[in-house]
Amino acid sequence: MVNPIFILILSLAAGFLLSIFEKGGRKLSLTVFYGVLSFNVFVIAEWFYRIVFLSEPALIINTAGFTAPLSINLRLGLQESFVLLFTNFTGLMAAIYLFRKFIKSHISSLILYLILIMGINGLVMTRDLFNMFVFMEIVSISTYALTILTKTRDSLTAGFKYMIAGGTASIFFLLGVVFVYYFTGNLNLDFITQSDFSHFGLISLFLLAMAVFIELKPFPANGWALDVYQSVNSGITSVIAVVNSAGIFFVFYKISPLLPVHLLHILGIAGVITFFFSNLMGLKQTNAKRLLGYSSIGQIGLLVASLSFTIHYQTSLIYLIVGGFFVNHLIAKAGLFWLTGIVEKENLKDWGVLKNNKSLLILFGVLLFALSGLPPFPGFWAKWEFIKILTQTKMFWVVGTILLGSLFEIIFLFRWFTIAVKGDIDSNEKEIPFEFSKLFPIALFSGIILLISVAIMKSYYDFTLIQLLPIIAVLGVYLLDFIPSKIKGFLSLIVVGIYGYYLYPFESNLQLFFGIIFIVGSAINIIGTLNRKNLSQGFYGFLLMMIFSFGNLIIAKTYLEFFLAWEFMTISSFVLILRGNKAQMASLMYMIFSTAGAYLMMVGFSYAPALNSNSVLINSIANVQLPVLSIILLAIGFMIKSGSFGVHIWLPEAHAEAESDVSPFISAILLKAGVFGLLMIGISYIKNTPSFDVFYFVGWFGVITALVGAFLASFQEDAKRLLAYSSMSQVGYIVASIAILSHLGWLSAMYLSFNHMMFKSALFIAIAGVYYRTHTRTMYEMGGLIKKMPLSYITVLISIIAVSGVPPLSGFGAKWLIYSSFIEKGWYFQAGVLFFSSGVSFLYLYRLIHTIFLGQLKYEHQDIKEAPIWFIIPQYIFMAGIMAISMNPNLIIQPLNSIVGHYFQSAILIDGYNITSSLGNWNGNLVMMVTMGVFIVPLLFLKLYNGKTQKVEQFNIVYAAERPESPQTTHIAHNMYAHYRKALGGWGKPRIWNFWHEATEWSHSFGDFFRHIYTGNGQTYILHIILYIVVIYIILGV
Amino acid sequence: MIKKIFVALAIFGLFSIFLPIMINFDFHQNLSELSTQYVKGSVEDLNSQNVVTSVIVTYRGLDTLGEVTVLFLATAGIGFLLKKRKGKKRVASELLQTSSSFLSVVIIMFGIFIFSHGHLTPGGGFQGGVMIASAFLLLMLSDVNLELNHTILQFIESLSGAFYVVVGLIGLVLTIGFLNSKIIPLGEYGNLFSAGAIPLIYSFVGLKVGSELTNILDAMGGD
Amino acid sequence: MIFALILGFALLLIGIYGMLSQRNLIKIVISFSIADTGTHIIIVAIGYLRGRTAPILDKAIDIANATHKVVDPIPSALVLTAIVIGLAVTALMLSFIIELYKKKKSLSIDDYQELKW
Amino acid sequence: MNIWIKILYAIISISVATIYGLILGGFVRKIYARAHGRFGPPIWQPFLDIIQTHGRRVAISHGVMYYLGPVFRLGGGLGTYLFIPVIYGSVVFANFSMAGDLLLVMYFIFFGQLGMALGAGQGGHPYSPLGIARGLAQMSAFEVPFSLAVIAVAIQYQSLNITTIVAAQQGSILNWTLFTNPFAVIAAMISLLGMNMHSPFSIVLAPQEIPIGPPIEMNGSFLGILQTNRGLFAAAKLVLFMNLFFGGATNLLIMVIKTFFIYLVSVIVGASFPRFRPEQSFRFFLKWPTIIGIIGIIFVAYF
Repeated sequence: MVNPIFILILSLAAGFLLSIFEKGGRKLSLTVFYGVLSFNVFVIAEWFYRIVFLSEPALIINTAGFTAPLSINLRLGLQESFVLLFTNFTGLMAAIYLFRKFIKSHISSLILYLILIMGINGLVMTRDLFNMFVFMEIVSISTYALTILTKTRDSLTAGFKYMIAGGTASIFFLLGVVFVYYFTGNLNLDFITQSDFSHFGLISLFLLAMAVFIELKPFPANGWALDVYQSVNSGITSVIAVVNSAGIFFVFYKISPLLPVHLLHILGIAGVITFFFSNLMGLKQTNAKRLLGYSSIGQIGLLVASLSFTIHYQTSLIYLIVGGFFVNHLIAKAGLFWLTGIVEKENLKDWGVLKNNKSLLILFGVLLFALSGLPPFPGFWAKWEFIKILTQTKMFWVVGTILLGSLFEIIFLFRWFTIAVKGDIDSNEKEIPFEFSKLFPIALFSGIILLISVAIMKSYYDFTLIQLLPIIAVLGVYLLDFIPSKIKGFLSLIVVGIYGYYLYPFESNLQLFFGIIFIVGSAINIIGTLNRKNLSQGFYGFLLMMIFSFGNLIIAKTYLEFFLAWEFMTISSFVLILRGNKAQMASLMYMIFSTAGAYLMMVGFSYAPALNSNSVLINSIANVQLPVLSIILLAIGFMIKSGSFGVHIWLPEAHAEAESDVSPFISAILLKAGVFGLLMIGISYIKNTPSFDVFYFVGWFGVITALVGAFLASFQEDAKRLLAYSSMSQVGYIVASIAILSHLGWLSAMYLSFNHMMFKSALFIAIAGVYYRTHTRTMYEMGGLIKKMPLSYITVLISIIAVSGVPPLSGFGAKWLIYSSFIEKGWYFQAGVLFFSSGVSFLYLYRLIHTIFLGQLKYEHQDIKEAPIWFIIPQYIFMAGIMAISMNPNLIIQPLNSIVGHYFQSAILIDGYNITSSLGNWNGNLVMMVTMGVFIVPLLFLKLYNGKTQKVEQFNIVYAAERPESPQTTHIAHNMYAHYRKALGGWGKPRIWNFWHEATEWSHSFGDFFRHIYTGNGQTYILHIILYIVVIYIILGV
Repeated sequence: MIKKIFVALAIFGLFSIFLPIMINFDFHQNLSELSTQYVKGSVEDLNSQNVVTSVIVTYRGLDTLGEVTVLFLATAGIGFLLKKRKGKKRVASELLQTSSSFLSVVIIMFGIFIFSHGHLTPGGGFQGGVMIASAFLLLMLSDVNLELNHTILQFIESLSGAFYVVVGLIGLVLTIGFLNSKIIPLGEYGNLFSAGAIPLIYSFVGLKVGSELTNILDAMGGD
Repeated sequence: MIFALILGFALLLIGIYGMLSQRNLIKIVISFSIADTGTHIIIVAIGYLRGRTAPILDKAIDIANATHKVVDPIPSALVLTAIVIGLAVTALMLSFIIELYKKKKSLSIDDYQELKW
Repeated sequence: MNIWIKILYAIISISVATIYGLILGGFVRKIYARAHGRFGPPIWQPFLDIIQTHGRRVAISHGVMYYLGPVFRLGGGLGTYLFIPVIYGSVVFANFSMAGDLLLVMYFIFFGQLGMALGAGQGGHPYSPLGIARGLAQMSAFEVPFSLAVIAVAIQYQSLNITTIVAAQQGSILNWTLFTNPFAVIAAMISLLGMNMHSPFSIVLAPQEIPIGPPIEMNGSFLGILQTNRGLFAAAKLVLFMNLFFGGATNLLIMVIKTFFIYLVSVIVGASFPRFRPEQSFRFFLKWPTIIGIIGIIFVAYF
């Protein structure tokens, strides 16, 4: 064990002597330099180990042979050692990152850097206020000097602005310190308590706090920081943004016990405001490093807020929240700043270069996901707990601001990410040079943050392996990525099988039903992906992640587990969608809407009362009375996921632009997650009804969604968009019938969910096959394919009959149940709307099958073959399913009847094949028989009587007394329902789309407006600082 | 115009923050018990006449070390920033040249006296250092293309700093605390060789400050 | 001695006013050091006790009840450090200005706002 | 009861309905002719047509779906008819109504239309999809008032079972839905105009625009089947309306009379109005009849 004061001593000595070592060559000085830095890390690491694992007491170091307060003393407790370990390590990494720079640059840069790190150590350890000032100045001055490590005019300007701003702040700090001495007669934090201050003495604390706070870059007094982040060498920027911020933040942490609560709260709110505005302004930013700067400032604001709002809670929670934000932000930010240094692209638009560099792209992804506070990264847990505290203390404004801010952050971060993955690059773009010294730190940090995440999950929440499974899936498959994708496909099929088998015992009733939809449905759909030729790297990892999170959704025991699975589901599906060729915009929209929904759910869950049993959520939630607010928020969250009207605009994009063998997962299965969620609320709803009937409105939204979806589908030219809108419409039915909250209603909801899973998967896979052969999704470019791909045609035929609800196929069961339930419930007009939409659904269904398979065959499709076998197999598995439940509806009605029976007493009577409701009856089997009969009779007649039929081609027709000139002109397909659109008139306009578009525009222009306060003039920045202090003082006064 | 108004507001705001302090301010009647201990301790423990010095060099030695470091950083930074370039300059007057040449020697002597007697008289390392630097400034002004020997300056600077740390270290090795000035016998009260390591430390500080400031002036004088 | 305090605050305000209103970089730095000096004067003023002498215990004062004779040594100690630090910062600022001037041949702060928004 | 007897009864009632439907069709053509001041074809003309079409030596087929189209169509007609109890209390004419309720019938109507649309689609003639597009669109429009009316009936009789509905209307003429809930009936009758596709709603088969639209490519016995179905299907729809709104029928005679007058309504309208443009027709159905239908629901549900 080495006395940590040696960190100061050695660094200083080395610093003083480096210029002499330099005489012995740069090698020597570099050795000393890195030696000392690593020595620091080593010393602190040991102490951290001792304190955490051997639980040794905090170490107090007195100087000058006197005890405090006579002399200055240093403290190395848990917090100090943690922060120092982090800062020293980051410092070392940044130094390694800067290795090539340090080889060439002036020796002074080494000295400055060394002493900068030394200063941070002192700053964190010292307990003496004035000594703190000295160390702060050491840090500042060395930073000022280092800003020009790469000397450009910009960095000089930024450095100067930084200096005058910092100087101003330090004046106030000095004033604060001496007045603290004046009022308390002491300078040592251990000997000063809040009670020592007269009311009038608080002014000293105010000055002190403000000086530190200004160093933490609050909005709007932070222009200087942005310029520094933008212009300074990335290595140094990372040090400023991470190491310095950490140090200063710790100073704030040290003095925070002295600060009166109301001041602390005001600073907390200021932090929240900073978070919000910096993210808002980030929206408009195009310069990568400046963008990171905005985000950095915002995150620090959030950090301050989290500290000042949670300071009175138990320490473990504070460690999780504040520590979580701290680690998450700083690690991610350091890594990203380093990346900007490697990529060397100022403008975000040029970041497409990352496409060619998988490893960098992956690192970028990890850090970016971490930064945006998604699970499993520490920021997620911190945010979850923090929001929980804020919600339970009813600070809804703060919650709203924070979440809106993080939504903005998500927007610009993921816009950036999608550019990096999908953005276009000019061909003569040169490869990014590989520099180990630069790549190593980033890789290490990405690894570390993953480790920390897992550590939190294991130790704080003691999650089992099953919750970790999604992450393991991604990492595991990433290691196996060299295997050809077919094998990977088979393997994942097996894995899913095992997983399903493992899950089975945990499931009962409702869970089991959704287990079948999620797991079995996915398994069958995986067969469709076996058609992939290339390696398709990363695909199966995220596919498995998604499937596992479906499963975890079902068996979740707590709100958190549910939400975690939900977020994993979002992430994985986002990545899967992003894999599509033109999916940049689509996936971004998907991410934004999903995140918004997720945040609403987060608040909803945190506001919900605690569960008092440890059975699965879907059972235990029945015993809690959800407050109306959380019901509303949760409902909206789930409806966003299920593409409800008003928030549906992401749905067609995402479902259509995803790779054609991914769409079935997204559209046929993923949507059911929202359904599951709504059912979950419903279960609590029926047991203890809230004061305000939320589900009545949910019901209306459902039916309107059904209608709008059907209409939109009818007006599409793109087959997959058509199917996507059809899904929207179908899920609208489901949502509406859940909202009925009756036995029949839920029966129909589940029946339809199951059906929809089957026919929509089949349809999407069939279209995938067609697309695979014709390379187009635009329907009017096809036609007459029935003879080329008969099997796909049959699938589509059966499926659309099932969708439309025409007897005898299973679809009619759904219709029958739905209408019966609506009329029984007394929702007559809703039922009317549903009749309308089911009428409209014929339009798009006919359009789908006719324009692709019937009508005229195009020349270019003269010689295409049937879809590949891997597409055919799953289709026919689903067909078999549909036929089975059409023949014998009891196969599904009976089990569903008993499942729903747990929540309502049964409203139907089943005897034999006959199902009787309070209104009417339906005998699926008899219907099937009769239909067979009435179909076969004319057929036989035709066969027998009309033997001499003469086969002719499609083209053999007479058209306006002429032969038509070409298939293109003879195939009536394009804009098929123009007259209907005309009839709808004003109702046909894309109002919702325009609304969201306007919203985007507005938020961007707001951001643009606010960021104009950063005039770039250093003087104005000082003015901001002064005014800021004044304003806070005034707020404090009143 | 808008800006002027805001500036006025800012200043007025600050004024209104400071006003209550100025109004309600009253001087303490007697020393805070901390400084009382210092005054006592300076005599009893450290045997140094100048309480301020003992506070600076011993009790709050860490500050002083930091302070030296700050100055050192400034030098490093400026050296990092400004590469010395020789330019054509005006020639100093005859009077200045002759006078400075012997004046500077006297000044340097005085500077040395100042920092070596920091524990007895007002003044100390910094003051002394500054004086030495001023002497060199005089030389530079008088003889424009004066070439200071940077190697020597650097050695003085680095070594004096290093020795300062070492002196502090001895205390640590003797396990009586870092920067403890009792590593040397305290000597007889009021003598030059009293107050333990204080004069020693102050001499290092003086040398360091002197050389650093000289460096800074030299670098800035470059053009 | 209250005047010292007032003077200190006055200098501080003047300095800050200068930093906010002067266009010339060098003048801004000068204003900064004025403000700094103001702070130092305030510190010294705080340490002052009525009718007492500097805390140098030579023959002039008897060691016995020195504590009733001398002013507070701590602020004096602090101010010394503060002064040096201020000096260092000012020096660095000036050298930045020199470099800026080399790059753009201008001393007006308005000419250095390429970085914005 | 023995399934064979059931089938026997079914055959009987189907043939009755078909014959009646065809005669009705011939009669209507007569009326039209007279309205236009022509002499017009004989009443039994439809039978002649069917015989003639079946008599054709060659029948051209464009492919499997084309071949199945008419089969679907007739199947749809048969099924729709078979799921309706034609005559209240009669065993012979009870058909297979026990298989399901009103909803089943409503949705089975689509069976034939969808199949026909597909068949016509494979015909490859541009007029077919044009006609079908119009047909589907119009169908989706007139389904709205009709379904509203049906909902009103369901509310009124608390049942979707046709037999129950008819039973509820027995006794006095005033028990008919026509008098107990006129709004619903009006709405339904207007949508019947759409279903029967007489002008002003004859946009699907509009001879001058898209010569008879969907079945344009149909020939020979395919056409024959379609014509047969036209008779049967018309009868089925009329019987359904009679059951829902006009108190059903206790014997064949009443059935004939009632359905005849129901049909007469659309014939008269058809003879006296010019044809709508498609979008006019859709808009019409989504406007007035719908409003009336809503009133009908409010009328029964909340008064």
